[in-house]
Amino acid sequence: MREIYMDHSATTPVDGAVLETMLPYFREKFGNASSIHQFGQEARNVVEEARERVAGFIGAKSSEITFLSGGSEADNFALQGLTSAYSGRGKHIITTSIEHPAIIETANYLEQNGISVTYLQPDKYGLIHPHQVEDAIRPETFLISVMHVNNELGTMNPIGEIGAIAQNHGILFHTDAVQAFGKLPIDVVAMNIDLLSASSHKIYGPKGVGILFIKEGTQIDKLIHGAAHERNRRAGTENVAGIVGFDKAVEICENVMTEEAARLTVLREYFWNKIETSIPDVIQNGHPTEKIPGILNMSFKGVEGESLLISLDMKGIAASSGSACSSGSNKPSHVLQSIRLAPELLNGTLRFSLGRSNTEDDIDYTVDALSEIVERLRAMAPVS
Amino acid sequence: MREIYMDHSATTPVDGAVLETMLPYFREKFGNASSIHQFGQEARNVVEEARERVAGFIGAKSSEITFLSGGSEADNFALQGLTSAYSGRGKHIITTSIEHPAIIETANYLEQNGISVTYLQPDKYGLIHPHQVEDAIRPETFLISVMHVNNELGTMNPIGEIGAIAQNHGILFHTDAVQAFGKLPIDVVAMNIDLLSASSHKIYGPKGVGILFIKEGTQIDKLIHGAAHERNRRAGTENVAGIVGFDKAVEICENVMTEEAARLTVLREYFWNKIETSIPDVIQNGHPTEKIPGILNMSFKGVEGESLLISLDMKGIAASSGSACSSGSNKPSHVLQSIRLAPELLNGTLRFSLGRSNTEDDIDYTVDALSEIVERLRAMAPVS
Amino acid sequence: MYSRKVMDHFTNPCNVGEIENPDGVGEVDNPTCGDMMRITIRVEEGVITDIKFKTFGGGAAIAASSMVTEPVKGKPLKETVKITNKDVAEELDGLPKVKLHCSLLAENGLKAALDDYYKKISYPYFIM
Amino acid sequence: MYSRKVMDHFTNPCNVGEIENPDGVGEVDNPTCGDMMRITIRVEEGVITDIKFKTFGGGAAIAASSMVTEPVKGKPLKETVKITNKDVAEELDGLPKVKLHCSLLAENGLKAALDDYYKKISYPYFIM
Ligand SMILES: Cc1ncc(COP(=O)(O)O)c(C=O)c1O
Ligand SMILES: Cc1ncc(COP(=O)(O)O)c(C=O)c1O
Repeated sequence: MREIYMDHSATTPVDGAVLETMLPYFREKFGNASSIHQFGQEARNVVEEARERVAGFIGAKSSEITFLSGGSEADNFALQGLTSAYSGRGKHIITTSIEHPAIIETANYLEQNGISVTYLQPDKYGLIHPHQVEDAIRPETFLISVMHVNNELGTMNPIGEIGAIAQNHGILFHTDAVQAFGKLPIDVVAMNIDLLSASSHKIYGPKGVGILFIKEGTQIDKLIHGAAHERNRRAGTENVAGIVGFDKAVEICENVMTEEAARLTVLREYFWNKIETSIPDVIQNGHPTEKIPGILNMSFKGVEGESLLISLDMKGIAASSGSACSSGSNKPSHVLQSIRLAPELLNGTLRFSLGRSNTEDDIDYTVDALSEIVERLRAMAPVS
Repeated sequence: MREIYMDHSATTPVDGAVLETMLPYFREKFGNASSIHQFGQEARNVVEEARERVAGFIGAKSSEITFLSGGSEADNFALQGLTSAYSGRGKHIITTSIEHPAIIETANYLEQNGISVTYLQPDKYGLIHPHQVEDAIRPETFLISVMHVNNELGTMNPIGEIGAIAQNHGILFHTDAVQAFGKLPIDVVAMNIDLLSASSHKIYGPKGVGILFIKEGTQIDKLIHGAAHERNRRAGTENVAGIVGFDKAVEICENVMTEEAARLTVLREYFWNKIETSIPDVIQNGHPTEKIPGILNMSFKGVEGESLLISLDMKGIAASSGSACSSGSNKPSHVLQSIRLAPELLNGTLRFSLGRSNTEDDIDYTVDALSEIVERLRAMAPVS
Repeated sequence: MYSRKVMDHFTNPCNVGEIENPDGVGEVDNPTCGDMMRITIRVEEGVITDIKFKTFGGGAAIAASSMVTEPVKGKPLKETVKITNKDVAEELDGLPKVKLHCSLLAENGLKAALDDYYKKISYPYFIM
Repeated sequence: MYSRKVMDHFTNPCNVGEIENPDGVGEVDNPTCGDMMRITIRVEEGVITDIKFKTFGGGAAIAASSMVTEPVKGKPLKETVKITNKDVAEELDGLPKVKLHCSLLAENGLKAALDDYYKKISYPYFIM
């Protein structure tokens, strides 16, 4: 059977060149980067080279990059670490209602511990407007955390403008850039970003690696305490092979990012045009222009999302309803609720996230399958 | 040049069969284990199989195993997560002065936040006696955390007895078993362990993976909040390839553990006998009998440890002074200070940790090199 | 995620559709997840001679709908009344925990249809 | 971790040893890391004609010891007085931050030896 993977926002396959680069670091160059012998120094060197490249990719200094286990840890480290360091001084955090659970749940946890949190509501496209951020600022606000690109809708927030507001008010600014990193140009200096989260497995790198960028001079407590790894920011033996893989994945993004973005934009438009002409009663979600190329989020009237997904899966097509993380739960996505999607559409939403492997041919196959499936399921549904 | 790796307590090379098992999970079976399509379900299944095996290996249920990024995260999760869940109820933790920094630094951090901590001092062999634990218990004690095997000395604590004391007093018992797991039989039920940390890269598995065993019914807050991964215990896309590798590494340990322990015991005795007969003024540290087979910790009078290490390294021999993690710092190891090693020996200590690759021949070569090096460095030292 | 049996019933559900002029109609929904079900039955001399369902819902809801209708056809009403969501889930070789409520939808749909029939014939016994 | 130059000096240090009946002896130690150094010098007509060191310490300490003695031989005392630990670290192509104090040990060792010499000849100038 044909296999078409259109769930690149959930995770990506490791690029062939990335895996190739990683291989020697499992069995030959396997040293602990903290050891002073040659095995250790070899590991130390590649970790520092990786730090250098990743830093350069977002306009940071290498000393500002902390390697850790992924996007969720980065988000937790940012929110918990700053809250701990600012305890007694800062009591209010501004974030949004469309953040990834790694931010929302952490903010909820901090709320239980005496921090107050404002969750800004996006407009119907999933966009957060800079004036909303400005209006929410209070004297005791110490942190603004707004995601760069929303993982369900692909909507892109005006991070540079929000960063400028934060800076004007002397407030820290964190952005969860897990879905933007490697897909859009990011410059932490120009955008006034103080902290930024990114994850390797979303950009054809291995799972289990990520970074938190922490601007020089920022006071932050550790989340994972212990030995003085990562310039005393994050304890734990460095995942050398993972970091080397992340490094290579970033290098590839540097090279292909612009051209891939253009290709995926064309592909997504092609996809949507075909859908619109072959399937009735479907709308596209997300911002019409402010969005990343790869994501196409659609709601089908009168069809349930999971049934769609399973049916697609049986035809070898991998997509997602909302985020991968909320699958297995029955609640409609908090993002779709935040954009106030009509109730009858909430449960009929699919996210296709295109990536390097996808072709026009994949889309033809998918739309054919999808229109057949939608028709079948609609026929099965009671008329309401 | 010959390469002899004798730093297996710092990290180990990934076993060939382990890497083999991991490979398909980078590019082919790369799904996000939370996705409901086949790519995701394939990943989900192997993660659950791994959980099953790892649980079985220590007599736990699979629902009691949380996968995470390594030993340091496991230790932090245990201490911080319990402290948060018991806030208001428990105010005192008992641990030891010879724990890994992942415990000591976390305990220090908790102390800054109003928890009081007792750091038990070991005897001169690095052993913690059960009665010390019992004597330190206060009404407000909610947690005892004592490491199973010390990473510098190899000394093995009487975990079962300490677990029994904890249980009698209705106090939680955590053990950092990073250096014991895969080397000694562990039964969490028989030993009354409530929480246990282990790390993959110490047992010929990949770096960046570990577990925290959490006994059913234990109240613990998350350290890394977010999506409901790992039965809502630890957010973050699962490192599937890493977990699969850890699984395979555990399987191999199951098969070779007993016989490898016997082999390493013989090898270590051979090593020590050769040292004693070829190098004057050297003592062995750690417990004479209660220790794991692989570790040989020695102090050389009148020689500085780093010089020894560098000189060995130039001959292709990788060893460590104290723990890998404290290298780069100048402070003598807190473990050696805790066993009250004579000041003139503190700085002349080496740890050799033997593993699967080491042979008698390696030891012959090492002892020859070592005696030459010690002689040269002693000649260079001022007579004091 | 789902058992083979759930997948079979999802792919080829039995008794999909709607009976014209049915003797009983059950319409139920689950407000939390938005699932909806409509069951129509034909009853002749105390026996369900035909049953059809329409369901809006996920894999479990559709499979459970199919599963609840299957053993009912040709059975006396009295027996079908005893079918519970546990039976349905078991017959499907189990359902994921978070999807168990979908089998409840099926049970309730069937009961609502029976109920409607009893109401119509003014039988003094209500199931729901 | 260390520069090539540090490694060279560590492997083949210059001027290791002890001068018999020296004109100046410097003995210094670093209590935090336990490093110790002993420098002996021979001085003839205001010029250091021989210098030897013995050091207990890590790679940086030994390399710095070697490096501090090297340029001194044959130099007038007045010039050697100006050597600082910064010079030593630079000459070694840099040292890791945590090891910088080792170059201070070398500077202090040399100064202690010069000091001792000045004391012996009752010169009214003390360096330390
Ligand atoms: C006893 C002990 N605990 C914890 C750790 C930390 O484990 P990891 O390096 O996987 O974070 C180590 C090793 O570094 C260790 O030896
Ligand atoms: C926006 C966003 N933030 C955070 C995460 C979490 O990243 P990770 O899976 O690496 O923990 C994800 C993806 O899962 C994401 O899409």
